Amino acid sequence: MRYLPLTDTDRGEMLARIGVNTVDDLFADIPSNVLLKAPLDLPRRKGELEVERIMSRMAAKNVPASSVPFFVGAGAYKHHVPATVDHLIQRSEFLTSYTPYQPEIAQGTLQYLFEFQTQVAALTGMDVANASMYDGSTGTGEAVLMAHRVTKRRKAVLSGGLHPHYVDVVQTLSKMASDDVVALAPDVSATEDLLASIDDSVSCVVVQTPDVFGNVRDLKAIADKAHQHGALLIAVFTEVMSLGLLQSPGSMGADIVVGEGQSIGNALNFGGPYVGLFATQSKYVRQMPGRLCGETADADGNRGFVLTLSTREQHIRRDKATSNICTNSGLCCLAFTIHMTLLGEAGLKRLARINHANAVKLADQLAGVKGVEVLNQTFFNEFTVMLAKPAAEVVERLAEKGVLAGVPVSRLLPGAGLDRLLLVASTEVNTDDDRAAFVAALKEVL
Amino acid sequence: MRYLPLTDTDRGEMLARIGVNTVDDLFADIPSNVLLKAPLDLPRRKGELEVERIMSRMAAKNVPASSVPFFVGAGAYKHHVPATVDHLIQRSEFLTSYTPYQPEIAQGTLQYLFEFQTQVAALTGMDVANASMYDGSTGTGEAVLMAHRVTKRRKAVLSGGLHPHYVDVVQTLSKMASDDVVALAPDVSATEDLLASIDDSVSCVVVQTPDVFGNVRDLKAIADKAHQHGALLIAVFTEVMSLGLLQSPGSMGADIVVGEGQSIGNALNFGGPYVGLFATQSKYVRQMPGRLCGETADADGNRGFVLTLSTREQHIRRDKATSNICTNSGLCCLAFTIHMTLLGEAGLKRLARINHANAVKLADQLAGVKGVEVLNQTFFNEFTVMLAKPAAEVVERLAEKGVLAGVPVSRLLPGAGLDRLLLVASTEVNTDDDRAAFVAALKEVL
Amino acid sequence: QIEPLIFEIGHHETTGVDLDEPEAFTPRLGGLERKEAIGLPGLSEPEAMRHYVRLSQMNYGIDTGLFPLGSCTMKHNARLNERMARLPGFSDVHPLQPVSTVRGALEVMDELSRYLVTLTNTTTVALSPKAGAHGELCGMMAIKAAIEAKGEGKTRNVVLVPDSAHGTNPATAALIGFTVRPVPARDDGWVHVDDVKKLLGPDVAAIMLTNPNTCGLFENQVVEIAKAIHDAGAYFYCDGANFNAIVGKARPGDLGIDAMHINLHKTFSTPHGGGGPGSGPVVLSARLAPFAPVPFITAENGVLTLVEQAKDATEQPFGRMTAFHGQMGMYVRALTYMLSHGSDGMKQASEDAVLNANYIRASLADLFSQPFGDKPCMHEVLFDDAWLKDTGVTTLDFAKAMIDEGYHPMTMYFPLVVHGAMLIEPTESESKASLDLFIAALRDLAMSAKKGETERFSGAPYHAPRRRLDETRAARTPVLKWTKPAPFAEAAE
Amino acid sequence: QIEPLIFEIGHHETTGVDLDEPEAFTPRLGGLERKEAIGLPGLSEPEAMRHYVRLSQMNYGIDTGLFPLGSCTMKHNARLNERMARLPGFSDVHPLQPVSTVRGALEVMDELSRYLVTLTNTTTVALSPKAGAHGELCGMMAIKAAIEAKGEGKTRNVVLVPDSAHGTNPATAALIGFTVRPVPARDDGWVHVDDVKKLLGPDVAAIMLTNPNTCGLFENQVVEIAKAIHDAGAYFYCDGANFNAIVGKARPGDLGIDAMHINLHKTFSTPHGGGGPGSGPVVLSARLAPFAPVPFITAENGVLTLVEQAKDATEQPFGRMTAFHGQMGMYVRALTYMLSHGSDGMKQASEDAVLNANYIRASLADLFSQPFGDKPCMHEVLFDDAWLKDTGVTTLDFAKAMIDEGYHPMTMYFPLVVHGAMLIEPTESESKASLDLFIAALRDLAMSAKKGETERFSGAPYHAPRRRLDETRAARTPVLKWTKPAPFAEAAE
Repeated sequence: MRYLPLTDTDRGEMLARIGVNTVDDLFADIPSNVLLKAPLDLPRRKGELEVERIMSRMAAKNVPASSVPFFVGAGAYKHHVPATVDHLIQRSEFLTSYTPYQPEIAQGTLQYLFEFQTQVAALTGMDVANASMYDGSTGTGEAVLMAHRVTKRRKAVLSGGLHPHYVDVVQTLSKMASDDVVALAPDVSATEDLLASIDDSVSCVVVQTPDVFGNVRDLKAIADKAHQHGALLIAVFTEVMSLGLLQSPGSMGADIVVGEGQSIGNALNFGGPYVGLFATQSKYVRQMPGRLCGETADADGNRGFVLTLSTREQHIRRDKATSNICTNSGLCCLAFTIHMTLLGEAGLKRLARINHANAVKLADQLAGVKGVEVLNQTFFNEFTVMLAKPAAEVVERLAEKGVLAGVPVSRLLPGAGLDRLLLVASTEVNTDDDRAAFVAALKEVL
Repeated sequence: MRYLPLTDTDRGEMLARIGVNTVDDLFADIPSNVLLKAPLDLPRRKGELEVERIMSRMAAKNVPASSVPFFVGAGAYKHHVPATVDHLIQRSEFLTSYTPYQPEIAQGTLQYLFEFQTQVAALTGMDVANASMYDGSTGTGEAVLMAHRVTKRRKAVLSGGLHPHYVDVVQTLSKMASDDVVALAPDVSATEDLLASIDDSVSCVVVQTPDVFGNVRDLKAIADKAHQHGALLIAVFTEVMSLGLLQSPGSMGADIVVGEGQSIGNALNFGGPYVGLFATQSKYVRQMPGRLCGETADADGNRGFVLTLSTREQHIRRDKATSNICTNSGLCCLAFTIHMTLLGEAGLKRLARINHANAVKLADQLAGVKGVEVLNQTFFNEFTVMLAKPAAEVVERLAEKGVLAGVPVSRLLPGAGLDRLLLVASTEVNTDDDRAAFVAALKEVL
Repeated sequence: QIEPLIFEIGHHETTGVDLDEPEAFTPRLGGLERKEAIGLPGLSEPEAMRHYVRLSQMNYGIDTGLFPLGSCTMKHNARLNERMARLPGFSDVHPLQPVSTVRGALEVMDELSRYLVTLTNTTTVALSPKAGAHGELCGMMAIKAAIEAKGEGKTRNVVLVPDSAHGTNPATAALIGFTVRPVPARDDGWVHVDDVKKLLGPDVAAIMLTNPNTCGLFENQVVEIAKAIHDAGAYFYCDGANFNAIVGKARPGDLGIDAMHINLHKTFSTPHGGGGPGSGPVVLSARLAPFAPVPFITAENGVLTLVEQAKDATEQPFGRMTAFHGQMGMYVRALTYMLSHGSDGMKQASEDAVLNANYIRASLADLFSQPFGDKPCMHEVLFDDAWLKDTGVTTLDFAKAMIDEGYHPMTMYFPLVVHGAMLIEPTESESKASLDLFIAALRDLAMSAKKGETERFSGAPYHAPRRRLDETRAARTPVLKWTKPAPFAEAAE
Repeated sequence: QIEPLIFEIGHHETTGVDLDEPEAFTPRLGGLERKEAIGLPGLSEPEAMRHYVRLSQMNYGIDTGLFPLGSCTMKHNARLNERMARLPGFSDVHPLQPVSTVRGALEVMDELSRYLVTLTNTTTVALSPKAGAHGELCGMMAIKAAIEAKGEGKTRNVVLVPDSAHGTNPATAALIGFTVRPVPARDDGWVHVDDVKKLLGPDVAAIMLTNPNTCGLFENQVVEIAKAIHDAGAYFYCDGANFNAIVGKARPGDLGIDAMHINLHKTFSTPHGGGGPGSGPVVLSARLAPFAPVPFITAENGVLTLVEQAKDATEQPFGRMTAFHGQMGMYVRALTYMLSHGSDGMKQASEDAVLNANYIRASLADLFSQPFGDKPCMHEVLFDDAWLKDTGVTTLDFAKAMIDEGYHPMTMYFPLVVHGAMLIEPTESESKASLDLFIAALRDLAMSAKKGETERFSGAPYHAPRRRLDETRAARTPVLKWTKPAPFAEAAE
């Protein structure tokens, strides 16, 4: 077998040195009635060519974003990632390394994590960032738990603009931990009265901007009210690209900023792996979940980096840990930080402007289609439209015409009476032709 | 511009240090009427996304071998290359290195060349091999020149089974160098009387096996006759995979063995880059063209490798050099040697058997189609069929049906009266479905 | 070998991505445009390429040498798997595009599920957990949901966890409100059914047991333990971190487990990538299956479809673990691994992993000390530091000295139940020749330690990109991001 | 850091490729089956991966550091270009599949030709030459064919070649029967039209002139030389190895060249790959265009098609250079480079390359000696070893000492017309910060040499995968392949 270097001769010699007769002598602790005698009823090994054919056949049944006019968002976005990024993350020394527990031979990983943390802190306008979470949604769950630890309260208020899946993740975790959650009703036009929900029992307010319906939200008043009541403001984003153009959550008073970093450096991957970004203020760093990389020096006085503050973590604190997390999204961080380094400040801002410009163009064009109403006053690269027909049906018919038009709100919020709403995203990958195809197809369907 | 690190500030500072005012001061030697003032009339720079789109659009107009039942050969073959190969040759340290002129920091390249040379010598059954040529055809031209140097004669006899393009390359070179070439008539059934062409004026006899029509040739008698007359036997192959199953040219008495190595490790690439293999006997090594890597030791006594015997080469000998060549097919060698190492002796032999088995199956199936006659008594993975209609026309019609059926002999030998002959290759990539599709389509067309 | 930080070499105006400015337009940002600079440096592409290539050169990976990190399973990452994960049909599809346009993606998930369920003899699998610890959380949530469904939510709130367990086990249990009750360690390395029985009662919700355990042993009383747990009305959560030792040799379902997470990045070789991303699907017994979280896949009239919200009464999903459908990129890699190995190859891989570990054990047994006696281990061999007594060399020193010999150290000081633990897992990816060199290096180091050559250890590593790093300083005065050095900042003003 | 050879670690029965044996069948090999063993070792995939990764770690590349090898143009290799070359529509098409199925491939070749012809202001281009030297051969063959077509084949058989030329120039001319007549070097580094005129006569077929020349200078009398050559009825072959200095700044056609090869791997950044593959298309003036070799591309009614044999009388191809259509993989990379840079980027690249070289020149001029005086250079700067006189340090020593500073040495002892030549080409891919570090390192070394610290040089390199290698031994008793060591062979029997 191509992956198994031992030869039968090797195996024989090794068993002899060990002093047993058969390999099953080494499995003697497995009760004999449980020990499998023959291979399981699954196919035998296959060569590369055959495996490639099987996998390619399955892949061919999906419609890749690049192959069609594509406007799907709602928490994951189609962007162009430079070829350099994917080349570099496949370097053996990055791809096949482990968590940098032995820093002397893991400075590559550690330095990029340190650079990543610095980039994320800058982007979010916060003091410190960790070395990433699984993704934005789980990071949001962790942020709520962290707020509970910091405030010693157990009630979170979730904005109606928070991505419904993020709401679900927080609620699942809170329900299991017997914490309270106040989830406000879906707030299509960003008119909810969040301030009214904030009182001295509240641990944190969780607000997404741009929210799931695309609205850009000003967090300052919410931050003020929260702070007056000893609560924290958790600012969430699902499109990190927006931070290139919008005021940072930190500058608006957020205490914890958490979000999805997929848009920079990472592919759509049908939902994962992605990379959760997580930042906070210095004073809360010891309550922050996740890995942290810190600067130090080696025995020769040379600068070096190590994982640090691990006394917060599960492998030391066990049931007293700040989180059960024991990995990060290493390679996805790396992709993020490489792409961000290639963009640089100038590139990121320009790319964000292009995203916004394309979305504005699309909104204006869609607004001209009979049966379409653009609901947003503000947005970055995604907005909500009200259609004359149920959105799920329209999306399905547009897919048949080769246009992937967006996410029907009913898919995220079934039964909420929002069936005619459609979330539409537009990024730098969309061309005039894409928009024209969308508009034309929509006219036929509506 | 993403590839150019200098900023305008940098440029200004640098000009100041140099002591000139503008960059054009550095181009002062270019006559001013010739110096271009504005960029040429070509498009301006483009981002990655746009370039990808342009290139992908062109790529999409071609039919990749993997996407259809594919039976095209005649000197280049569709094989499956393990993913490991392409991953490794893209390692920065291999991809972006230069000819190993500084061996102390190029041992990676040098060691794989040494391993490559050893593999090629073993495969061909010869004493020594060089570090590769551009491809099989140019290597054949070089082999003829080498034979002229060794024998101090200037007449080459080319078998009618030699690939017509190889014949053209040799003839072009010979004509320019005022050497003689006797090219025998196309020899579909390997019945030519090569021995009759050999006399004391002949420098070398060039014989391909399997020949371009697929016939497996026994070289022993030719070698004997050549040697009796002081001539060399140059054995050529266009399908290196065949050496896994067939007697080596060295064992049959060849003095120089040259051929195309594309099948191991390298993609079809529409004809290039490929990798020419070149091997000979020790006594001729100093007349051999191309780079050679040799073993030596460093100042600490550790084994190391260097380019050697470069006194044969153009950068030392100039107009007295054995060849004007000053590169090899470095990365293609690397792909070859990695793939060969993965295969190993057992894997190569098995792969060659699979190729032969598939070709035998295909030949038997085609023989059952009305209007098709298989001409070969012997073959490895390619053979010639006689069709009831002109082959070029049949191939075109089969292409319309999504089957790439082979190479019409008329494409290689126009006007030779062989218009109904088709060369058909079959490798490990062909499935029962492929063969069935071929047969079915052929029945419709004939 | 010092590589500057991007902040030290990059410029705000430099970019390695060419983009044209959009035509003028009126923004719709509600006046919330960013005004201040972000503070992000840019590099041109050649500079970025060199920066990251050089950083990578300071790393050690499986591809560069043997990586015997116990409990972490650093096996070969086949590049075929990477290639498959990058097929546009997998990498370039959106989690929320119409289900009709992602049937192949669902097929991958369904096929992966079939393999996992077959290999474990369980009923269903929750794919979405993003890593092993996330899988533990998923499994324990399912258990909690099941307990609540039986109306025992208030009373059953204790989870038994052996002292030798991974820290994630107690952390996970505590996270969702369970109280951890430790199962004490025994001097044979096994958890005894008698000890478990003593701790059982109507307050016990579950046991979290790692099997094979973190001492490298298969829990030989696991069937009895499972029975005792079930008899007490509790659930058996199995930490599947070491499943790689027994794939194709035994099925956890046959041992009586109710939930077990599978680290695709360990057992099925998706790359560790310097710390992730992982993937931690959880297999569930019939008792827990109804509580599996959304999303999941079902077949309706033979067509696979995705269930993102529960629809009928037989489903009582406990909720949602993550925004989308989990780590598709890892599913593709793991399935590619499974198709490549096949049932025969996976069984052989387990056997070779165990054989390799025992070969190391047998080859070092005369020099190193084994805490639980000289007996066969599973896929990893555990030594303690008793043999280093009085040498002045610690487990840490020994580990760092291995770096100078060209090896990544083994796992050290884990499991906690063993003093100065050294946990060595070679995996099935190593050849005998590679193991022989490794053994020779460890024997040489061991002899050196016993001879009192302490300098070789206390100052190690000498031949690495960095000498030993000061971790205390890092934790005491944390520097967690780069800040512009003050003098330069002043000079610039 | 010694990595064993595959022959020392592999086994004949081991394979890293899983294949099923075919079903039994009757071979049709005419009894010529191989009987003996071949002698090829195999490695499993994990072993092979590690072997080649470790080998790569002993190499230096552009991605790992500045690579100032004069005349070789080690510029950044963009990975976009690699990705494009691997699109199945380019990499997975056969040179002889029906032309109707490769229209896009022809389009790439046609577009590349258009760019090359525009950049050079010539008439046509022969794409198929496989490397620079092969391109020279192509160009000289076209010249020979043109001369023969004029009936001067017997009489015009001399080619003028300056002493500073690349060795390939005289080698190429000699290969096809020309006699080389050297143009002597002058102490200003330029070829003088007066010297050329003296050598001209009815026997002269061509001049082979490199421009910019190998001394790093633009031939300032090139227009006059071209005129003199043409007036004498001869042709102007330009060695285009240094075209990268003037792309977008001057067009060789405007200078009067008749043929020039273009190293796609230098000027347009297809990777050097440790020695190839290269690609050497040749642009031709109207006078030579009819003689371009097959194959070439023409448009018939707006549809591109491939001409593999000449069909009409206006075409008089001199023959065929190689079996198929040249280096398609390189065409794709070069075209991707050109589309990415655009006309503005290519011009800027030339300017930056020249600026970088002059920056190094100006920064070292006080310490190093310039053979032709202190004047601007093109994309590479040439020093000689006059400044090392009496230091006991040679150009070779100096080069090897650069390795210890983390740099690849510059080109040494070329061009031959300069004593102890050091030819430095930074390319446009280096940042100013990178150049400043390089300059500081060279200045430090130079000071050290002048101070007489000879050990730092004579023993160098000290910090490389190998110390200085014995090239004499390698050439005197060549060991060109691995052979099984005798003692082991006996032991095995």
